[in-house]
Amino acid sequence: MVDQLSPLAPVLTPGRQGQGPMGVVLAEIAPGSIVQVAAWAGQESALIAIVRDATGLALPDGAGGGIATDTKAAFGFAPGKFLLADQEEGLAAALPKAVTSALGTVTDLSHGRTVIRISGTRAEWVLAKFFAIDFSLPALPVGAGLSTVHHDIFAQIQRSGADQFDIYVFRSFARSFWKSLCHASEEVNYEVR
Amino acid sequence: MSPRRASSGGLIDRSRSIRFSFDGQDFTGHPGDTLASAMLANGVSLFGRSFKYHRPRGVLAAGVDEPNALVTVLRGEAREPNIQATMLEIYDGLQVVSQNRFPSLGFDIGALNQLGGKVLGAGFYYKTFMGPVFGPLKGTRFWMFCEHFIRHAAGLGRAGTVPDPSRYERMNAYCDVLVVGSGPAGLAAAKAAAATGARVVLAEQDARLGGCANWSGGSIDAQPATEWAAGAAHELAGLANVTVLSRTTVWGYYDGNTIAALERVADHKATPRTGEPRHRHWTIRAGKVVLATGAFERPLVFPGNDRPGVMLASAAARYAAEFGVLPGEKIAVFTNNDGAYASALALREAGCSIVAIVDVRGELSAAARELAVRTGAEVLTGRAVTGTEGGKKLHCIQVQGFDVVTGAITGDARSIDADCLLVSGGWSPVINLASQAGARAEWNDRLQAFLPPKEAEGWVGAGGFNGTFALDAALAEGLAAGSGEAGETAPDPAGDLDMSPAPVFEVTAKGKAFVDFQHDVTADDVRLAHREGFQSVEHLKRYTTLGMATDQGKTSNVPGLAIMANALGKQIPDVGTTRFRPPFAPVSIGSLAAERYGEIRPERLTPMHDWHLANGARMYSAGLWHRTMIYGLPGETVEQAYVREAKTTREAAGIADVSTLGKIMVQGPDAADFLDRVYTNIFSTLPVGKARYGLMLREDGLALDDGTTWRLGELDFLMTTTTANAGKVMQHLEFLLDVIWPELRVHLTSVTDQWAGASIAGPRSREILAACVSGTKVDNETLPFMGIVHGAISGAPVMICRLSFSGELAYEVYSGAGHGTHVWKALIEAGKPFGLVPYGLEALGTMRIEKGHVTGAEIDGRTTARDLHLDWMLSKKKPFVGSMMMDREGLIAPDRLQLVGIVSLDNQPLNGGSHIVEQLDRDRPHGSVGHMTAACYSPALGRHIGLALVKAGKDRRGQRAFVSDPLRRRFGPVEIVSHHFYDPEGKRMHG
Amino acid sequence: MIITCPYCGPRDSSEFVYQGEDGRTRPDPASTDQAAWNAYVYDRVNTAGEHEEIWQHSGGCRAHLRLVRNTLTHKISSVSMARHATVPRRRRKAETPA
Amino acid sequence: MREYSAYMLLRNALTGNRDWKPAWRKPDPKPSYDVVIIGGGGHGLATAYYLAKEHGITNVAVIEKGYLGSGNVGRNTTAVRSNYLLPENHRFYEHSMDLWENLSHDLNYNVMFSQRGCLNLAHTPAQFDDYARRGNALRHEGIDAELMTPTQIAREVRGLDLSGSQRFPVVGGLMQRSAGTARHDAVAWGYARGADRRGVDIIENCEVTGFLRDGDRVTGISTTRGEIRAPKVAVAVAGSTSRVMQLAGIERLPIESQVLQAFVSESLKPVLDTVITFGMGHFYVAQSDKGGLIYGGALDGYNSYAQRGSLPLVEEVHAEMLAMFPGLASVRVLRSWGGICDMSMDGSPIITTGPLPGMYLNCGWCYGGFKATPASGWCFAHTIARDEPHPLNAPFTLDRFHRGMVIDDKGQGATPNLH
Repeated sequence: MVDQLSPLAPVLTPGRQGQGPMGVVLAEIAPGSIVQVAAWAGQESALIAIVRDATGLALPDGAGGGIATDTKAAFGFAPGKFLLADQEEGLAAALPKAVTSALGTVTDLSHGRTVIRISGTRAEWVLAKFFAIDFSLPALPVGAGLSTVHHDIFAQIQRSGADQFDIYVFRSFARSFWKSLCHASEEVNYEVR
Repeated sequence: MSPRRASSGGLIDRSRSIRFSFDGQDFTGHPGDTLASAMLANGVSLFGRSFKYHRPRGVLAAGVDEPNALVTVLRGEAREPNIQATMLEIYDGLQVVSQNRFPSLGFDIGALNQLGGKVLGAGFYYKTFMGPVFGPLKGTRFWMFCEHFIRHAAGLGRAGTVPDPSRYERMNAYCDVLVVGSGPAGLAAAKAAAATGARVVLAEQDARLGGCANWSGGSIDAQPATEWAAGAAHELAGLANVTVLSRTTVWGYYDGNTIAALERVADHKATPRTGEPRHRHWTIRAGKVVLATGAFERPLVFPGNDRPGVMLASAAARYAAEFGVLPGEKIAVFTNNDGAYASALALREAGCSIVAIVDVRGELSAAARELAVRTGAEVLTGRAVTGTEGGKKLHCIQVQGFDVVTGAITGDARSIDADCLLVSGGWSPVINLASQAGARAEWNDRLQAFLPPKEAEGWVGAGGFNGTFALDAALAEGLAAGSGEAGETAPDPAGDLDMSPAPVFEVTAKGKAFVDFQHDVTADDVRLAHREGFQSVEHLKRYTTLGMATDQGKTSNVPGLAIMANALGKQIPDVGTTRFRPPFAPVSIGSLAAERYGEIRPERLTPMHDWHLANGARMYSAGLWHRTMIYGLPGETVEQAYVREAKTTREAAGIADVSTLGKIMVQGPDAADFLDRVYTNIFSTLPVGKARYGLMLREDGLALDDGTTWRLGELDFLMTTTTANAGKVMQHLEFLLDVIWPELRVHLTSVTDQWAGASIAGPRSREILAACVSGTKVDNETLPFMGIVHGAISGAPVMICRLSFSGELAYEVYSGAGHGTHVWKALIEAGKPFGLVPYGLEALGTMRIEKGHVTGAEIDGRTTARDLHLDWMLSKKKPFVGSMMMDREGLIAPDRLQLVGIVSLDNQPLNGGSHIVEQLDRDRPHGSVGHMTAACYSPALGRHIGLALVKAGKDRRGQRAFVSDPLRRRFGPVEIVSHHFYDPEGKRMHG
Repeated sequence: MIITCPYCGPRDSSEFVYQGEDGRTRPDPASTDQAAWNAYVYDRVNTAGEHEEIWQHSGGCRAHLRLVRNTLTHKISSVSMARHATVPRRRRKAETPA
Repeated sequence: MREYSAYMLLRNALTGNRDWKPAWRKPDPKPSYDVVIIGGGGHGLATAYYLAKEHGITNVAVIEKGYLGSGNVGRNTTAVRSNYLLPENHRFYEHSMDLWENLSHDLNYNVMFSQRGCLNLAHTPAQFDDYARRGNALRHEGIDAELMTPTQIAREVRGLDLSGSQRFPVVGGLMQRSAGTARHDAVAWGYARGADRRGVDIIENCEVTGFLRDGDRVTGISTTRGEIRAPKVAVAVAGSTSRVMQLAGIERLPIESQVLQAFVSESLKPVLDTVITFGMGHFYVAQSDKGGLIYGGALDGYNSYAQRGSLPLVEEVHAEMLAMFPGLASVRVLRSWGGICDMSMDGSPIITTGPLPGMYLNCGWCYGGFKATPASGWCFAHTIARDEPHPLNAPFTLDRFHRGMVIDDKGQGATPNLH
């Protein structure tokens, strides 16, 4: 298979910016699969069951509910709609077999979204510069996801750890957003991995 | 004598010195000083010149209410004009200049304006400068001649013209309780709220927390108030659930308890830390807001009340207590209330001598009398200050008898030497934020002030904001506000000072008495406004400019209103109060633009963007996208490049990046039905593996967008839109699905970014594909016009649809965006033997003009399908969005603008935006019958051609006309022709 | 202004796009009642007070919402999904079962 | 009443300015008039003025709910221009321009109309062509317009960032030199004084509570200060149009009321001589004679009668300002306000007889109403006096929407928040 070329490739330079402790770490995680599954009204729980069978991830109920492991992630971002990510390729090919047209639809976004991970003690602070979202742990528990926007840049964000967030942006905006993110992180020192 | 630094006292750090300059002269101060306190400490009392009369002005206040002492801060080449000296913390190397003076602050020729005082009264502009009715200066010319000088005389500071290198940022915050103000009430509220476990934000506009606890004396919890405040601040700073924001002015109270605040993060620093912004714009969404914003002391209006050395009593006390600065040696006091006595005593204890206390009231309270005795001052009750003397500095005051009921002046004037006059005209609670939130202020007779309403949604008040001035009572209110429990409002304990003033705002005597200091609005101006009928509050403001200066009337609103009420013979509340609007205090434009400063919109890049740049592409903006204009060779002009690209494409092959086209997955059992409803033509009959060109109308029947839609599976369609309309079409479709037809089982997903698109066109394009595509054949049988196949190029999966925008045999090759560059390079490589060139939007535009295809220049929101010759796409077999609206009389009128082709007959280039006329008149162009939407040199035809929208254009085909472009002086004969210039039968693309 | 999206929770108005007055009736697609179509496309009550309207949460879940909002005060008294009859509630951590 | 002049100013100054008289009377309403105009804003007052001046109809009352000029005439960014795209619009606005040029003399009141030009910046070649289309359309009607190159722009506008390194470099601009600004309040006051001097009664603090009817025909109004009869009742209430018309039983109109915010910076020494609009967004700015930058952007985008704006739009407007003038970051915004705009479904106004007998309607000004004030009043007066529109306002009918004869300068269709 041909490897995907990241839109961040020319601008992502690993290293540390600033003296002293690093407030955040920025990295691209490049899942092999990013897939949207969407249920027709009333078919949400059936779809959740299929997601569990296909990925082993048990989506909690509740709007924005989600779960993340080291290699896989899933979360709701709109009524009946879920985003699934897997470090392996193949999810987009496998899921349509399980999700029948009576249940809902599957849309492959493996190339269409770029996933940027921000972690560290100041991750909430840096994200708060961009998004009008309450990123505190009680308001956005680990695993939970949401859809939001920073001016023209649409983003889906999952909290994948206490101090860690995965930001799914449209690929075409990724470089612009990455630059802004680095700029905003200068205040707290940051490391690119 | 001059103001000076006391030998001890204040909260400044005397162990360290800070050097700064004012108008080029060096001064020193200490950490903790404002520019105002440091300048006073250096004996400087002249800070600036007033707006209109250029009168010398000192410092009136000690905080955000300061109207006079405005300066410009220089930071390298960047300038920050109109900064209040009272809000500017000094730092090493600070450079400040005075403003609105020429040639110097000490000698300002603008002061000549004072001679014209009576002529330059309120509204004088409206009554003159109209000039003659005829002659060379008629119309607007005379006014504009005068205006030129007026403009240069007006204005305060000078703005910079070089880009400001400072960094500005924004921040979003969420909290349960936002406390605005950190005086005793605010600190008590924050502590109480924090104790409940709530998330708390405490915002204080000054550098130091504590507010009036830092200067007004008193004790809290058996310790001096200053120390209590420092302790409370320290405690709050250590709590995990509390965010303390000092140097942060809450300036906007928006809907839904959305609060805007400006944090001056680095204004007090010579250089900010790396990455640290100068200003941070906070948007705080608060469950509840505690308004503990205190009150402003009001000046009194009397002749000469603007002389440097006249200062608010509380401000003087603050300079002494907080900064260790004595504003004068021989201090007089002029008041209508007891509060000024405490200020006088504080100054006496700091080392000044209080020479006289002039009180308009005939009788004093016991508490005031006791304080007066301790100041050692001569107390002159039933008297008023009726004048001041001194040039740029106060020397003495005139005192006369005063009747507090009638306002009559009696007796001879007595001169009292004084170098500083403290004034106090009562207190105005700072209700601005509550007013922004929609609260209607209520007049309180006892306090002679507007108070906020008691009940409100979203916010609760505490302390001076409520008109509660006694310390214990303010603390109790703060506690109750912060904890959310109803507290008992302690009555003002007996023996406390009575803060309620006598209802005196003005002393009417000979001489200019200022109401609005910065805008030079006098009491006489207010009366003139009354006389001319400008009597409502808003008319008063607008006619006299009262309260419209940078201090926004913090010290002048109520006195101005009182003088108008007096003239009208009405009570103050009957005249009304103005509604306060954001911002509470001026806010830097940079902070509001914040992180988008310099880059207002993000960039959208296609997967092949870097390849384009590396291969000579010149880019331009198409919405947010960067798209290739041309791939220029060395020495080529833009026209040479696009002509070469288009020509080569038509003769051999060309490749263009079309990744920016909007792409929407339309999926579900009802997808085909849905497409039939939104497109003017039918899609349900489209076989899987085929594409079809579609047209959408708006609900009003006009054309919305066009594009091809590909049936990838029985229930899966890939819709493409124009680049510009991708978002609009998506929203249109989502609205229809969500709101109009919720029963349809269809999902829409934007997949624009999922796919990289390369359009490969030209007679050799099939050979090129055949050379590099695996897994499928691409011959005419396997891949007919509008057919779709799946295969691979250089190992990457691709989807190929045979469709053409250029009119040539052409294909769109879609690959996963992450494979886009890989596939693109493989195509370029495969195309080399066939003469393949990359082409940009200019060549694409040329070829589409030759074919007569429409784009956004023709689908401009005013054209119908018929105007664009797309009638053939309007299905008569089914209703669709717009079908019932498209045939209304105005939309089928014969003289509508219709699409035609234009050929230049003089072999000169045509310009987009030129008009078409029947009769050429170069000198007085007239009679436009339409305009050109696009133009190019056509390499295929060897002529200059274009498209145009022309009145009844369909009937004009074959006729001569003229292109008329007076803006660019291009006139010439043209022929109106069909818009299909090139291969009208479509043989080439079907071949 | 804060709009509480039934799915996403309270969000800033900047995430939403106003999509016009609700309560207008779009005629049946096959209807040929020109007056009814004209009224649907062009005519508005433009209420001063409690106003029924449609917003799209375009910067969030992209669902269309039906709001009742007072145009004199901007106070929102009701929000519901235009398409989805019920949506699950958003959980905060305190409510998440251990 | 006395003429204003420099001589009068001097004479009054010598007598301590004690002899100035009210700029207009404050009469009580009479029981009946020939014409009652609802709305004491710029358009209502101008209509009264031209009824008296051009048509000799002086038995006129202007009814204002609050204080005179309390609506959009006193809350706008003061730009005056006629550089519209479509002929119906630019012909009308050019007539307004003609009236503006002599307005101060006409009214004997300095409205400070200053023809300092209006420059629309273009940021892409396609936009430049669009402006060329518009400029040429103007030139073919004898209206002034010129295209400017970045070099020419740089010479005339200081501090403007034309650089290619910026996100949206300036590729050119369309200049209308006859455009400019005027002092907004003075327009209301000048028309009020002019109308009053010709006998018109201006009645402030008088709210309309209903319409008097004889069958379909409107025969007067009831107000908080009593009933007033008139054979002709004209409505010119901008953002309140729907509310007032509903009192007459007209339940639906092609109008939405929306908030538009505007801003004033602190006072600065001159930095900007012309009115500038930014093409990659929606932003316009001018500098007043007092030194404040006066600017605004797009609508907040939703229905509102609250005269209060939202924070996101404040941020958007200022971001656009700095994209154009990066040197102004440390300048500060001083005031903001929100006006209620009567947004029509095609972005163009309505000046018409009806929709009921005895009634006349003037609305749909979107946010272009200030510059239209003279022509709006002039055409509306003609329509009221003659019972038929002047050719200049004949296209601005109420039924044009249903008939598909919209005048859509921006091509946005029936989405008022995008006009």
